[in-house]
Amino acid sequence: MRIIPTEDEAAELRGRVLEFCEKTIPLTVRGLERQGTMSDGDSAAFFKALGQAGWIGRHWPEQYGGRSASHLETAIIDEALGYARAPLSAYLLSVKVFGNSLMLFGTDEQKSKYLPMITAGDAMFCQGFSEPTAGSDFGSLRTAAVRSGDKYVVNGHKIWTSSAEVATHMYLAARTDPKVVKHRGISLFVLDMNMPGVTVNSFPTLGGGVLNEVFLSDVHVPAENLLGEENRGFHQAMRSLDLERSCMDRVGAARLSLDRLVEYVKREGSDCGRGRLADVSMVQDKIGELRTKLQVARSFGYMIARNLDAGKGVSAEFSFGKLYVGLLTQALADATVDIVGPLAQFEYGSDLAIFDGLFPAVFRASPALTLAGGSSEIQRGIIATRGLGLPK
Amino acid sequence: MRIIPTEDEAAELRGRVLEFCEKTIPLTVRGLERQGTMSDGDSAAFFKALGQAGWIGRHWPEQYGGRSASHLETAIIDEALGYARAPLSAYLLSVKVFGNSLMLFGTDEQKSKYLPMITAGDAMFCQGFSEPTAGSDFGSLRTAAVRSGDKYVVNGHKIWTSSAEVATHMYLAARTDPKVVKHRGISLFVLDMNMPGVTVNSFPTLGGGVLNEVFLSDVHVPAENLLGEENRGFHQAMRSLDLERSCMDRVGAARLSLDRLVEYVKREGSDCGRGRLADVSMVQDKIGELRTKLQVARSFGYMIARNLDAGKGVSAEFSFGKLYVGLLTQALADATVDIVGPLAQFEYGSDLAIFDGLFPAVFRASPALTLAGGSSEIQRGIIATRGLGLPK
Amino acid sequence: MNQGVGALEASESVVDQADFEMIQEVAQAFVAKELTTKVVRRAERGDWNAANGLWKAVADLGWISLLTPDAFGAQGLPVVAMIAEELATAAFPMPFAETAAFVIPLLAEFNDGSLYELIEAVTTGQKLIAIAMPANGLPASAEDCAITPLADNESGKPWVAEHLERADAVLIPVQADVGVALALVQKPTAGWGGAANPDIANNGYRTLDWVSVADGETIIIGNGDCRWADLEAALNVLRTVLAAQVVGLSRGALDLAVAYAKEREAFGVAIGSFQAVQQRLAEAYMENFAARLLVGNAAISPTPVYVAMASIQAGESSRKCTFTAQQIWAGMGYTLETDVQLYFRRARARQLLLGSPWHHRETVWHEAAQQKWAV
Amino acid sequence: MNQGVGALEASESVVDQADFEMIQEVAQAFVAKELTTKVVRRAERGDWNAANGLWKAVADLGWISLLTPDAFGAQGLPVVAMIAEELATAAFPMPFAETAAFVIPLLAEFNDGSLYELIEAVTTGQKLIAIAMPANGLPASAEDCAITPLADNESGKPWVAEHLERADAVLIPVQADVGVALALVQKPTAGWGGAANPDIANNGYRTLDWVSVADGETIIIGNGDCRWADLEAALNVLRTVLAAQVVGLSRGALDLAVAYAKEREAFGVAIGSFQAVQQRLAEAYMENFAARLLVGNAAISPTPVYVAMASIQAGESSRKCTFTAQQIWAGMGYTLETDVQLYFRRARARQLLLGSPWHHRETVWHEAAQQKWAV
Repeated sequence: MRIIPTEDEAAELRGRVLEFCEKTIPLTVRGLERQGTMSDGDSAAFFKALGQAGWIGRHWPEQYGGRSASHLETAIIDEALGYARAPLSAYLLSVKVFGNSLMLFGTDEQKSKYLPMITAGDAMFCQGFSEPTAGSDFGSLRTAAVRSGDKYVVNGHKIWTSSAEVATHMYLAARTDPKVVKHRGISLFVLDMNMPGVTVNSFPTLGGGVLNEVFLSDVHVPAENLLGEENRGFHQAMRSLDLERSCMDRVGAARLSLDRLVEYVKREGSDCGRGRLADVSMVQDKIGELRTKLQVARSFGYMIARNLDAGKGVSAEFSFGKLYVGLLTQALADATVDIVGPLAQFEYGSDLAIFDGLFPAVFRASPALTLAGGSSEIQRGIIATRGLGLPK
Repeated sequence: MRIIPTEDEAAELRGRVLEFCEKTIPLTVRGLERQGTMSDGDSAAFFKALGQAGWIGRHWPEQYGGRSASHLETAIIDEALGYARAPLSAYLLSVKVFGNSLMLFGTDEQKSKYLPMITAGDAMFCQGFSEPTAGSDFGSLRTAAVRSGDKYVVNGHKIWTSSAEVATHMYLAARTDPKVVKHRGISLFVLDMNMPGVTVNSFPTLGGGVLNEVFLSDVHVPAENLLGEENRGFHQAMRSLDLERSCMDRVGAARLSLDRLVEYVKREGSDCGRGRLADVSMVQDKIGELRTKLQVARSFGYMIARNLDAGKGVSAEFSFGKLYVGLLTQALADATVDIVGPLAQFEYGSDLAIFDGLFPAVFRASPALTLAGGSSEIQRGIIATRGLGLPK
Repeated sequence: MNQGVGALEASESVVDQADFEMIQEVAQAFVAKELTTKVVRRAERGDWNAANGLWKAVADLGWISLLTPDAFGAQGLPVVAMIAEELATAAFPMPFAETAAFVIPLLAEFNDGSLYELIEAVTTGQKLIAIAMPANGLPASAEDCAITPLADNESGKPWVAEHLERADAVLIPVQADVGVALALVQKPTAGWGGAANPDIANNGYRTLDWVSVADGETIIIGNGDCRWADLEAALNVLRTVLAAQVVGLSRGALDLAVAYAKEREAFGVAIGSFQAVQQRLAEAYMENFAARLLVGNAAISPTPVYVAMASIQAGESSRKCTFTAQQIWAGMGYTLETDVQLYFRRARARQLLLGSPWHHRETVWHEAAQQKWAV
Repeated sequence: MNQGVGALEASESVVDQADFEMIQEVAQAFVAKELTTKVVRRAERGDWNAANGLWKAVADLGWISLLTPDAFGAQGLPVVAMIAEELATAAFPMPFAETAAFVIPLLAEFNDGSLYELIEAVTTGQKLIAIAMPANGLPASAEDCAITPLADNESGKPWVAEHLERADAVLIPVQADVGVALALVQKPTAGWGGAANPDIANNGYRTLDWVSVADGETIIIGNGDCRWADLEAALNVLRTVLAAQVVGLSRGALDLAVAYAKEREAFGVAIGSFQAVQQRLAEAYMENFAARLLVGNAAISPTPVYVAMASIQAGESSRKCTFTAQQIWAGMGYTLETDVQLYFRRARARQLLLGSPWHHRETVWHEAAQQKWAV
């Protein structure tokens, strides 16, 4: 058995990503300092730089601006980006959700049009799936796309649209057949965010970023922007969500938090001014536990990438990746606050803040990690029914 | 506010129970050494001695052999009995389940007949509620009691009947109206275990005791043995189960395990022959955690007793008692095995067994604590719907 | 179902159960009628008018003076803890625990006759006294107290005080020739100085600027009388009430979660009918209920072990309730528009003041290692 | 979906993925066809005939000799771990880990030419060698090894050996003039002596009777060559395979739980359709899957930190799977008639041999404290 890349190659790749981020982030990211997960908010300038440096969509074929790299390589890149606290919301949505779906369901024309725009860092996608009455319950979707000549007229209200404040495009789910119920009659589109009738409102979040709602009012979407088959959007959308479950960016982000915690506890005086928290057995024990969980999360991520590379297809076990790293991050965020103590409450902007307020930011953002994109309960339900074959 | 008894009075009472057990258990209990919970199996000799010493049913009126004591006093006694590892299965069933229901639903004749037999240690009740197809799902009960003159003819198959191997009576639930469905048409009876047609089979358990099944074949139960109203048995049975939820015996048993663990870790050489486990911070930390949980379990038990004494009635929050002590005991049993290490695997009868194999016995029995008499999930469901008012 | 006073081992308190329940009803009615989360929302944005107004109302109800000898004295702690919990269910942002359970009892205890006027001013809500502490937590020994307000400028250890901006004075635990003492520093004419320290709960922490503090009129309280043990006992009383606030904040979050679970629908039914949601809410409710019982024990007998147990369980309750509430509220609760996130942040900040969980568990361990029943 | 070899940081193994999967299929087929829980049930009652018969079959498949230089050598560990896991899904009671991953590699490593015959006898299933260890766990340092088989009679520390009753010889780690060595003691004519020690898994532990042992023909292996580091490395290989067995036992329990959840009905539907049941089973499955991945890492690179991580996660998996299985099987699983309790007891006994979780976490901590990525 030979795993590609080797650990040395992986380290080299990771090093290059980290180096890129170290140079680029200070120049391109402003105002996101209080964000606990860098997938909460976004920077168009960073995304552009990331594309220009060739880090976006490397697993796609070269004709689309990719490098035909393995999923494993993308996993390593994602992990490093997460570790560097790069803003990743549109990156993940553009590559993992939209781009990978496009590779599965798009026409050659669509691929040739959008994928190079993404890899170049020019097209930033947000995802227009959720609605006020349709969160995890996709069948209750109300946004309507009515065919009218060579276009669809779209009306509706989307919520939790991360990155809509900077996105150039939306990967939109809308109801194209109002006569059939629930999951049938839904189609997927590419919507240009600059079209008339698109309004974005931003709401600050607990995590320190923003979430948006998007109102679509008589937006005219060209018929060629239909992605895949009309009225088959539900199944395609489910596949899209399946592809985003390795979550190596979050594994990297968790590793950063843990590394910083280790760094902090090794400081003289970290134990209430008396000694080092690193010499407190319970601190060692908790960090040993978290480090092991991190290894699990990482192993899940690599397992998913390897299976994709081996062409084994998506399985219920992919859900482990997202679920586990969410739970890990929550445990880590909470334990960090306990270990560091009262100083952990000071935020970015306080003289007393540790690592620019990383710990409170991660803590604030931690609840979102098991609710965005399918709650833990739903993930477990998928595992139980699809993975273990339990009755629905 | 004055709480009765005072802590000194409570300590005195507890001391007397423990003293009684210390003398009596060695003389009356044989063959139960591998049992992890003493509510798993039973001793008629101990029950008799317990009754003769006046420890059974003290909260009942004097006319029935009780002492009109408070529920708080009974709680203290139960806790001490659990701590002493007294065999308690029939005690709990006779007092908490049958006797307390009888006080609510029985006729004066029935109370005068059975309660003194119980307090004297002469009548030991087992509980005939569960059936192969009706565990937590009481509505699926199949055992039939058909009225015939001045008696009922009972046919059916009862399972998980703890103490049936020694019981003199069964508190029986049977279907008296086969035409109505589910929870209606069920009645409760007192059944004499010496009647022709009663067959008991015993099965050894993981916990080291026995569980029984009881076959009832044309058993003739006198009509006067009907308890409460005909066909109203479901509601009465639910009330019976409500009354057994303080579980102070289990709090006492958990306290014994924890005390023994503390005693063990203080031994020289307990840490793999090198030093004392008591000096290992992680051991201290875990025991501190468990001791706090024990305090919670105990506080729940006392809360229940106080509410009963104040006449406040049964509430959904009573479920906390049973649920919490079950979870605590499981955590305690598992942590104990981890802390003690490989020596914790040696059972009663091994020269290497610690405290006569208490730790493996408690570990083996621990799963039963959240499944017997209503699983944790069901308890939580009760809390959610009855306590928090969530929809069913 | 609030159990209120529910200790088991400590068996007496001078507060009558009926009195307790009557005050509890008043507190619950006060919260229901007067105290909405608008108050804390405004305060978090820097507008403390509504909070100050309600502080006066709290004072008028006599709740700030409950631990003076005139009221229940130390025996009133169960009542104070109960009120603190009730106020916290609406995330009341004013320093009730600090004032009613630390400043006032200490001033009363070490009142040499000169403090009556000050105590009166504080208990009637005319004056607010902030408490100063090392930035890494409440002092754990006499060595953690300031050397003197002035000299600590040189130790380099940062000190902070919550609510300093709005305080008329600050109380600083200091080392004394014998034992410890309390330096009460009036607000300097030029203001408190010191940098603002944005924190997770927007509680308005400021770093103590020892140079500015030196400009404030200062009196030393308890010098010669006050031992570390006295201050430690006072801190344990404070921790008990802080733990009660954590219980209240947790309950506030839980109440919001239950309400939302009843209202919000998915797949055509209320999400509160899903078994997985019910299980989590039931578990959170149980942990919260347990925390109230253990805080009740500590309030009757605020010994280190009871306070440690209450702190541990309050933390457990906070974790379960506030986190579960965020999960139930999902995306909606993640925006700062909704109240649920207030509880998530504020419960954590309060909990941090209780001290590290492993210190508490170590305290409990020592008790467990010594105590034994019999047999 | 068994991932088998799934390490991430260690990137190479001489075992080809296709070879691995082929052997795995054979192992799974073997378990499905030959190995029922009747075997372990009989063994627990003292009847080892069926177990011995299958031991011969395992030997015939070449699985006991996988870690000899003739087969994969140390590189075969992922295969041995996988086979151990598969055999454990049916709770196979014979000492596969001890023999294939400790006795055989050690004999092969310190074979001065005189051990070929013995290795042949063991790998073909003709002879069984038990391993002796201090009753409180596998040795953690050279000082934990026996002083000599004879002299340790006086140290008073009890030693035990599993399967001793059926063993032709026992392997005892002993202290040597330089480093450590292995005393191989043939069964004495008068038998092993020593008391039987009933254990939670009915594995037939006996106390080592040093007087009887002294009567057995003894050879010393590795004297002068074997350092504590060698023995520690061998113990880490053993622990990796023990962890794989814990993963297999956990999976066996989980499989039973899933099967029962599909079959058993309550309130008119299969209990596996209840959300609370699904959540618990899904979580147990995830922990089990995670444990397999971490054991896979350790099998490719059995360093202390990977072995520690595998042990921690195997324990987590065991706790979740076996306990959840008992809960799903409820009263039925509580009787000794059903299989599920076999897994509950036996997984715990195996897990105990892995060592205390806090030692493992301390090992991981030390790695975490040193290692850092960059930035």
